[in-house]
Amino acid sequence: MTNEEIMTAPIRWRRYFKWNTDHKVIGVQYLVTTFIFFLIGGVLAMMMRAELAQPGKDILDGAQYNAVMTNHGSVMIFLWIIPVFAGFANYFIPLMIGAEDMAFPNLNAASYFTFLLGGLVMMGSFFLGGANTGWTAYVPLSIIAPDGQTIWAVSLILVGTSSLMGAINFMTTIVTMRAPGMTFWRLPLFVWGMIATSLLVLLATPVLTTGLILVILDRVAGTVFFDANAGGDPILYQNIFWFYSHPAVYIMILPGMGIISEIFPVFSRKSIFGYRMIALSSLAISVLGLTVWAHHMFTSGLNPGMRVPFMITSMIIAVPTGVKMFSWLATIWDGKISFTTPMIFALGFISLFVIGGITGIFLAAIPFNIHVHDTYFIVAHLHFVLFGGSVSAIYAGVYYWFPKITGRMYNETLGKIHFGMNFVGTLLTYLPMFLAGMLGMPRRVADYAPEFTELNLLATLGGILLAFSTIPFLYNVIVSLAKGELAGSNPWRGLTLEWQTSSPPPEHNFESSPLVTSGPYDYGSAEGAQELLELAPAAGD
Amino acid sequence: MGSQTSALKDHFRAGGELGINHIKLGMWFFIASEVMFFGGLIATFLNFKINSPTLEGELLDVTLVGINTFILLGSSFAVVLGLDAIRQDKPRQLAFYLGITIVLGVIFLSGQVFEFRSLAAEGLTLTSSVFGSSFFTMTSFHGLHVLIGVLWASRNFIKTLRGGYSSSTSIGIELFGIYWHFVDIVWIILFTVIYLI
Amino acid sequence: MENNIASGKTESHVRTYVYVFLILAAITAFEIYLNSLTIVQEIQNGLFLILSLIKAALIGAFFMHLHTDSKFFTFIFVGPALLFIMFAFFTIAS
Amino acid sequence: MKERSILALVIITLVMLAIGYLVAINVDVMPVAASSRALLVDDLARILFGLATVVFIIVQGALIYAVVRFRKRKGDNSDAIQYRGNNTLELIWTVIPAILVTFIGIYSFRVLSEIEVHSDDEMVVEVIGQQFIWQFRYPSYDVRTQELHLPVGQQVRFEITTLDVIHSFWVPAFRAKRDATPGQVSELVITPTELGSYPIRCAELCGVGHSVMNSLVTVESEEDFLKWIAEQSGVLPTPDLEETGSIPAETEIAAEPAQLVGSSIFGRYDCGVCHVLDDAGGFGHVGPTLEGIGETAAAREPAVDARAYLLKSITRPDAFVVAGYSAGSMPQNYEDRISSEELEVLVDYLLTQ
Repeated sequence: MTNEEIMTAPIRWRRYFKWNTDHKVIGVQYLVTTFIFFLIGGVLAMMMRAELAQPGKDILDGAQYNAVMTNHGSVMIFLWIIPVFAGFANYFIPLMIGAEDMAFPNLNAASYFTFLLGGLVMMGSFFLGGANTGWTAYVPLSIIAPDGQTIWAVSLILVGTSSLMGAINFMTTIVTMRAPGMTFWRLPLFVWGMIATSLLVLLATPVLTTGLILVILDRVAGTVFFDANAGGDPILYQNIFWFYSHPAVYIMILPGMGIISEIFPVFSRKSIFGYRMIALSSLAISVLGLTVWAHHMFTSGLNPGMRVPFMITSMIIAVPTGVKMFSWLATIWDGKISFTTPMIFALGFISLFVIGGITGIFLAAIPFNIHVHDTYFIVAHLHFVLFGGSVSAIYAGVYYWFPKITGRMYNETLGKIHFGMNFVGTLLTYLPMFLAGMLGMPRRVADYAPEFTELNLLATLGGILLAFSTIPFLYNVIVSLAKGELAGSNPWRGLTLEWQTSSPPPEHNFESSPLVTSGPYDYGSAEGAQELLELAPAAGD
Repeated sequence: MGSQTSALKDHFRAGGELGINHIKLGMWFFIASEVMFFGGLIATFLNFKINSPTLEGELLDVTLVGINTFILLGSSFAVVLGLDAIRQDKPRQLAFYLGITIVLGVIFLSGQVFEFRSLAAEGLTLTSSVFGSSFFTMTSFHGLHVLIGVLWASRNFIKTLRGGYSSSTSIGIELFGIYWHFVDIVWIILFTVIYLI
Repeated sequence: MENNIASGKTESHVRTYVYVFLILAAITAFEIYLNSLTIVQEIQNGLFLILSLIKAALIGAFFMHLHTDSKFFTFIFVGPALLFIMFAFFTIAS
Repeated sequence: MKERSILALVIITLVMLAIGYLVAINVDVMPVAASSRALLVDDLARILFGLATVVFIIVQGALIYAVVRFRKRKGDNSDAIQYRGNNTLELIWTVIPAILVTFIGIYSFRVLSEIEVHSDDEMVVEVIGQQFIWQFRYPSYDVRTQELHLPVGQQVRFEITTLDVIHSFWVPAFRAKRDATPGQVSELVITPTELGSYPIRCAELCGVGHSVMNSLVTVESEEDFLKWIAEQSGVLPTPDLEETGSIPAETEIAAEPAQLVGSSIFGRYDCGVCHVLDDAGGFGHVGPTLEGIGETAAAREPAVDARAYLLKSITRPDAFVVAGYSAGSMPQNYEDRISSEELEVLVDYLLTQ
């Protein structure tokens, strides 16, 4: 569509509220719905921080706090960080590999509506007494929890099935629908990230479904899987749960890393450093990620002899992550960096994620882990990796692809304000938690000993700053949607395929099916810089 | 989206030219996730069987279940003959084999129900013990998959009678075949894990 | 094996399917017989595991056409099975 | 490689090592080290912090240097010089982290095997977790208390079990933690080295009262420990109400007059976690309901009026246990924690229910 068409084409809202099989519509449906759930999770987080600002129970009592804390965790993990990347993948995988749509369009729409149903059911569980066992829902506490726990488990099965459908779709599309010339070694690194993620979703999510079914049966049908008096085994639940949940944290970070690998070359006008090493590191992380789960159980009833093998695999997995970090640094080295908002968020990702990554190695060392397990040190580690890492990458992705999805440009200054507040807020909120954890503050407590007052006060102030940081972002998105100046098809002069078609892309993505003759980041070479698309002869000739 | 007649003769191969049918690939990815789903259930069963063994194992009647295994093997055989028939453009023979599959599937399910009832009579139920819980959960989920297979076979049966399948459009039967054989392999593993070991 | 892109007629394989079915039936019968014997538990279990793997491989290769289709399908099927074995080992050992 | 850059590289690595060493020596973020294990874990922590600082400075430094030096000059839209890979560099930043991580792994393994060595003369203490209190049983002395006392220097093997859900027995000062898992006994080996009182906290979410499930471990000399044990194993001490025992520092809050309202005292000492009393937001079912306790208190124990019954039930809960509830599940140390004025107001408040 030419620029005039974008100006005049009414934004057809209705198709976003119906069963639509266009991968771009489903992508936007995912992005908007998950962002709403992010705000809900944020409100729950603010309730927790308000309660924890002062020692003593002043706002929520024990049961309410546990319900708020559980649903903060579940909403943020299962309804925001995992599905939002399904949104990016839905929108950009076909565009990046030169396909017209997903391999199974109807399965794609079904995956969105299953996710939506799962999200609403989880919200419903909140009013039925709410799950109050933390997102990990350890047995036997989750067996004696109020009714909302069963509904919560059902919603997780729905959301898990939705992400499974998504993964089947992404893998099939990437393998069988790449445009001519798009070999595996010419795939953009975001697509590599999605391959590694879909592999993990395919292999780990069904085991979570099994675990949840066992919990539901124990709660409803009277089976005795986890009833210790009848020979049940709570450690079995922990093994099943963490076999999914550790790969889940890689499902949450690998697409984010993919987005960072897309942004750095474009804004430093320099090819990615070590393309194959980054692609292989993603796969190494996803394969190794399936073998490390018991490092969450070092202090549990796990048979002590089992801890050392998992320490070894947990240590090894730090190496591919390190390779990616250093490759990114080498990418911007000697580059010509332009400080647009996506680039700043990507740089923010590096500095925040490195804190999370290093503390991860701390946690792999068993003696240190025994002291800080289930304390606020863990809360700080996970938030640096997930909030500092994945959410910075998501923000970077939203700003980077905003012109492509809407055809309009966002406001740079608002974007920079948003980054400033977000970056400072993250450090202010989560650094004090490292200290509180090591000094002896357990996790998931509604109240704490007086000695932790200042640290928690700092964290609450940081939380307030983070809450306010979403305002410039929302304002920026809404205003730019209406009045942002037109962005044209390739505002960042990127070389990946999605920038070679108009923004927003037409119904079938490309005027003529693209023919790929060079890699995704071949800057500098004459052929790379100019228009990539050579019109392939029409199929009929 | 047939394979692209691209002028470019170099060895860069597009997805379409890999010779992989994308529907079948999607089915195989689904089978991979089903392997892990049953994997979780079998790991649970084995965990209880090894870590907290009980005497209820003796209640199980291997010969009855052995016959059931034959029945499921037979139905797998019928399905593969049906697929072979449709590839020879013989829809009537496919319908016949699908009919056999449905009948054998129903016999298998009734065999399972019979076995469950006889075990319940001897006090082994879903809630009686850890062995009972894990045994019934695992076999019931497998039974559910057999039921879904029988319903899918009936739909295919009707579609075949209406001439829905021919030698060039037999992908639906191939998918059903992959699913049915997978359910049969799961039963073989269950048969070994529960009754033989 | 001729190239059988699923379009157009291909010659029949009934003979192979019959052989495979008979082998599977024979193995199952042998397993039931083996179960009635009382021999060392470990050897019996080992035999059962090997026999069931053979049966699974036969069904996978011939009935599911894995030996004619692209090796990628075999990888998708066998990969998760190995992952399951690793998961089951660590779950039971702890 | 030009000599200049090799020199620069050497200087940088030396500076890094110095910074890392300095950080390792001076970092002090752990609570007091009160057990033999704590000293070893703290050394491991120091080394981890040292290495972390070095890696952190390298990555952040490189990031900031690149951001400052390689900015796009105004109006220069050309692409930068391209290099897509450098095998030696990629080899270096794969091998060095691998070596670092292997070193940490081996060192952690050594520390782990050192801190979990069993000595033959260890004293066994059973730790019983239960919804929202810890109990300790000394099998050799047949004493069961809610406070842990340990002789300094004597190795202790905790046998940790739970009566209901999963709890996690954690003593931050000892750097030791082990889950109490239903259906099994988990072990934990500790050798306390510093005298003093240290908090015990539950680290695994165990329900409504998870944040309240705290206790105290007092490490004392051999004689004091034996004296304390003798006290415990004798007849249950019956200090009359006026004598205020030693008040543990951790949870004593001076009661300002404004707070002397029955329901707020009920809430502040978390009675509601175990007893149902709608008026004060009590919802727990661990103990008997206190609805209408004003009338039923008098009838509970023959020849004991309501006020005396309530006072005794709060300060010495196990003296009279209501049918259907188990002794030893209510904290015994309320007598030390609640001041006498608050106790009076609380009992008055309960009598009106």
